[in-house]
Amino acid sequence: MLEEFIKTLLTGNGFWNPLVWILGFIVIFLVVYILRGYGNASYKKGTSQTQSFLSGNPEYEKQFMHIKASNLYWGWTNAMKWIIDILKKMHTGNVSDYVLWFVIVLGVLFIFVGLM
Amino acid sequence: MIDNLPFIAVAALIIIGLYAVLFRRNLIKIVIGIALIESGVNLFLVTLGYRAGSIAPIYTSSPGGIMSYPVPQALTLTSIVIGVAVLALMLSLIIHIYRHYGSLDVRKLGGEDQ
Amino acid sequence: MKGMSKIVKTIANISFPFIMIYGLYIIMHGHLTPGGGFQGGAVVASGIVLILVAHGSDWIQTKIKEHDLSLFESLGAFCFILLAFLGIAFGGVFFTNFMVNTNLPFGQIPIDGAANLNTGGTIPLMNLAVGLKVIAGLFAIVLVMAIATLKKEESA
Amino acid sequence: MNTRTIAAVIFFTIVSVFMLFSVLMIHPFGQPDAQAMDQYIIDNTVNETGTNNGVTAVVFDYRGFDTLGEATVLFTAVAGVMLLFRRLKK
Amino acid sequence: MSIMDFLLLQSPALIIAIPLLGAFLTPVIGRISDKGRNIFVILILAFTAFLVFILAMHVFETGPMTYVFGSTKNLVSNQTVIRILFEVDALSAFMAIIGIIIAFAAAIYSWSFMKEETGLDKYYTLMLLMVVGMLGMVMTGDLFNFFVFLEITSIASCALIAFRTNKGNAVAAGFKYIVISTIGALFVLMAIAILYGQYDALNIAKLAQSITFSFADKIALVLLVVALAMKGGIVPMHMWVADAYGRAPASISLILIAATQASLYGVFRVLFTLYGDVITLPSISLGWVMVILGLLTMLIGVIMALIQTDLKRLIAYGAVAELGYIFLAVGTGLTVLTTPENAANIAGYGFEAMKGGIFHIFNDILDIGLLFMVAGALYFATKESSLNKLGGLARNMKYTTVFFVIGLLAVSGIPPLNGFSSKLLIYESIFQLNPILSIIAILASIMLLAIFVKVFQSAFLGPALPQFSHVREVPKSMLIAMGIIAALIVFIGLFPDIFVTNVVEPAANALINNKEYVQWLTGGI
Repeated sequence: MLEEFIKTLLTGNGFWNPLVWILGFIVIFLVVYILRGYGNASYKKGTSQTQSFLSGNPEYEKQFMHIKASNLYWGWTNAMKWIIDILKKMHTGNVSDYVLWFVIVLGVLFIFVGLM
Repeated sequence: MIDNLPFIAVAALIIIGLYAVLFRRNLIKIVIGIALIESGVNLFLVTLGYRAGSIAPIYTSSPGGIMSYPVPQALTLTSIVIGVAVLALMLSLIIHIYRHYGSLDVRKLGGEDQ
Repeated sequence: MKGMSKIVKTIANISFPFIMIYGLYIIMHGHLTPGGGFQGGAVVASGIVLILVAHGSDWIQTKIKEHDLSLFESLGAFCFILLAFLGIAFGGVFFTNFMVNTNLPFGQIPIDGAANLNTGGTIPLMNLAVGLKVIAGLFAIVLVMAIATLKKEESA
Repeated sequence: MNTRTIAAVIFFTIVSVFMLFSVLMIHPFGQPDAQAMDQYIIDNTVNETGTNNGVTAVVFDYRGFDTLGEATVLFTAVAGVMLLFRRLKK
Repeated sequence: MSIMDFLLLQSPALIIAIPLLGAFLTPVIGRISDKGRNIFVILILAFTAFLVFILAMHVFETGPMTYVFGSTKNLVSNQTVIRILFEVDALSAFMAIIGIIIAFAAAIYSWSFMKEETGLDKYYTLMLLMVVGMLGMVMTGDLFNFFVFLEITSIASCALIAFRTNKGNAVAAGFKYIVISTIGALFVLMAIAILYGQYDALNIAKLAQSITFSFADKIALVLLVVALAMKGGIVPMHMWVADAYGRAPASISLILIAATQASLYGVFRVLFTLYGDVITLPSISLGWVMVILGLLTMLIGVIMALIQTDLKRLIAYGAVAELGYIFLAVGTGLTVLTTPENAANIAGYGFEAMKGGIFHIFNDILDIGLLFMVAGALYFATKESSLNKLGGLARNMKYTTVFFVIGLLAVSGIPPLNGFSSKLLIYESIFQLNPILSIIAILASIMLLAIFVKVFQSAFLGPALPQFSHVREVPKSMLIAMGIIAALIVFIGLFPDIFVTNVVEPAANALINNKEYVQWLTGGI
C-alpha cells in the first residue's frame, strides 16, 4: 500500500516524485538554518542595525508605506504598454463585440475547414 | 431552387437575427435579433421533418397516407419553451439594466477594462 | 398596474371561461389531438394574463400571491418527476410508461384511430402535471414582471 | 467606417454565405433520405405508447427525458425572474 | 439484488433525478426553516456525490455504461437508436466527479457566505439546477439532450450571476452572459439539426458511426466546436468570462468554472468521439488550430490579468490563462492523432499530452476555485474587492492567508503542489511537438506566479491599515469549504501517481480510442 503511494509519476521521458523533492527541500532548509545561526551572533537589538535606512530621509508612518497594487510591476507594464493598449482596445465591454469575435472565429474556421 | 424556399427562409431568418445582434445598439433590438435566430432554427427543425404530401403524425381519424416526422416537431416544442424562458430572463435583466444605467444603449454596459 | 376601462373588464370576464375550457380541453386531449400540457398551459396562462391586464395587478394580488404560484409550480414539477420515478418502481428504468396496455386507468390501446380518452398510460397524467406547471410558471413570470415594473424602490 | 464595421461586414457576409449553403445542402425540401428512427416511431407509436398523437408520444415517452429538462428550464426561468425581482431588504 | 446493486444500476438516472427533486422541493422547505433548507441541500449534494463515486468506480473498472430512458427493451431495433440514453465513460465520470466535488464545497461555503442576503430559496434552487445541468451535460449520450442541459446550466448561471441586483455591473454581466450563451446554444442546436437532417439520428454513438465528412458535416463541426469553445471561454471569445466570474458571488464563480469545463468537455467529445473516425483525415489539421488558440488564451489571459486591480476580475483572467493549458495539451494530442506519419507517437507524447490536459482540468478547477473562495472571503470580511484599497489582512485572517498561499503556489505550478505535476506532463509532451510551445507555456506559468504574488503583496502583506482594524477571520463553514479544496490540492500534489494511473489514464484512453464508446451499438444490446 505504501509503495503504491510513493510510486513515481512517469512523464513519458522523465519522472517526478514529490516526496523525494520535499526531502531535498528539508535538507537545504537545514543547511540554510545552520548558516543563519552563524550570522545571528553579531545581531544586536536596539541598535541602529534594526532601523531601516531610506537614504537618510525620516521614516514615514507605517500605513503610508504600503505599495498599492496598481504601482506594482510599473516598469513591466510601461515596457509592454503598446500591447497592453491593443488588448485594452480589444476588451470593450460591448456584448455585440463579443458576438462579433464569435462570428470572426466562425468565419475563419468555415474557410479553413469548409473549403478543405 | 424555388422548391427549397423554406430552407432559404431559415437562412434569411438566422442572418437577419445575426445582423440585428451585430449592428443594433438598442438592447431590446438585440433581444429581438436573438429571438429571430431562434425562430429560424426552429423553422429549420420543422422543415427537416416534412415529407412531400404528408399528413400530421396523428392517428385520430386520420385520412391515412404518409406521415411527416414526429421527432423534429417534438424537438421544436422543447426549443420553443426554452426560448420563452430565455426571453423572460433577458427582458427582466433589461428592466434592471434600464434602472441602473438609465439607457438601453449596449455601449453603456462595459468599459471595465478601459 | 391599474385596471383598464369597464368595457375591457366586461369583455375579459366574458371571454375568460371560454379560454379556460379551451385550454383545459387541449391539456386533457393532448394524447389524442394536437396539443398537450405545454400548449394548453400556455392558452390558460394567457387567459389569466388577460384578466391580469384588464383588472390590474393590484386587484390580482388580493386574490393570489406569487410565492403561492411558485408552490403550485413546484407541485406540478414534483408530480411530473414522481411519475418518472414510478417508472423505476414498476417498469425497471426511469420514465417507463408502465401504465400502458394494463388494466389501470388510461391503460388501453386505441383501435385504429378511434379517439379513446382512456388510453396513453402515464402520458395524460404527465400532460396534467406539465399543464399545472406551465400555467403557474407563465402566470408567475408575468405577474412578477407586472409588479416589479411598478415598484421601483424595491430594487433601487 | 471604422475597422470594427469593416470586419463585421466582411465576416458577417462570409458566415451568411456558408450558412445558406450548408442549409441548402442537406436534402431537397420534402424528401428526407434517412428515415430509420422516425419511421420506427410512426409505425410503433400506437402499440408501444397507446397514444394516437405521434408528437405527444415522442414528447412524453420516447424523449420524455428531454421534456423533463424542458420543464426544468421553465422552472429555472421562473426561479430566476423571482430571484431578480426579490426584495433586497430583509 | 442488494441495495447497492440497485443504486449502481439506476445511478445514471438518479444522479440527475435526485438533485432535480431537491431543486423542486427547496422552495417548499425554505418556507419552513432556513437552516433546514441548507442542511437539505447539502444532504442532497452529498447523496449525489455518493452515487457519482460508485458509478465512477464501476466505470473505471469496466468500460462505458449505458442507461436507456423509458424502456428496458428495443434500445437498438435494427441498429436504430430510438430513445434517449445516457452513456457514461471514463471521461464523463471524471468530469462528474469534478463537478460534484466543487458543488459540494460551494454549498458548504454558501452557508455563511450568503447569510445576509435575501432570496436564498431561489439561490439554492438555482445552484442545484446548475449542478443538474452540469452533470447532465457530461453524462448524456444524446446530442439534443446535451443542448437541453446546456440551456439549463446557462439560464441558472445567468440568474445567479446577476444575484447582486443592486449593482449595475452584476446585472450587465448577467445580460452579457445570457446573450453569449444563448447565441452559442442556438448555433449548437443549428449544428444538431444539420446532423439530424442528414442521418436522422440524435445519438452520439450512432452519429459517430454514420458520419461521412460531407460539407454540411464540416459546417456542423465548426459550429459545434466554436460555439462550445465560446461557452468555454477560449480567446478571443473569452471576454464574458471576466464579467461573469468577476461579478457573480464567489460561491457561484466556483460552480461557473465547472460549468465552463463542462462545455470544454463538449468540445473534446465532439472532436474525438462524434467526429473521431473522420477527424483523422490528413486534410484537416484542427489540432494546430487548437494549439494556437491555446497559446493565445494563455498569453492574453496572463497579460490582461497582470493589469487588473479588481481581485475577482484578476482571478477570472487567471482562469482564462489556465484554460489555455488544457486546450494546448489536448490540441497537441489531436495533432499527433491526425498526422499519420507520427502515428506511432500517439502511444508516446501524444498520450502524455492528453493525460496532462485532462489532469489539468481537475487541477485548474481546484486551484482557481480555492482562489475564488479566498477572494470571496476577503469580500465577506472587508466588503472591499479593489486591490488598491486592501492591505495588511494577513494579520487578522491567518487561515485565509494560508489557503491563499496554497492556491497561489498551486496555480502557478510550484512543486510539490498539484498544478506542477500536470503542467510537467504538458511541458514535456508539447516540447516534443515544438520546443517553442513549452517555452511559452512556462513563461505564462511564471507570469501567473508574478500576478498572484502581486495580489499577495497588496492584499495580505504590508502594515495594518486602520480601516481594516475591525476585520476578523471568516466563519467556520467558509474555512471548512476552503480546507476541503486545499487538502485535495496538497494530497494530489504529494501523490499524483495514484490519481493519474487510476483516474486520468482511463479518461484519456476514453478520448483517444473512440471505438469503445460505440461498441455497445455495434455489439447490439
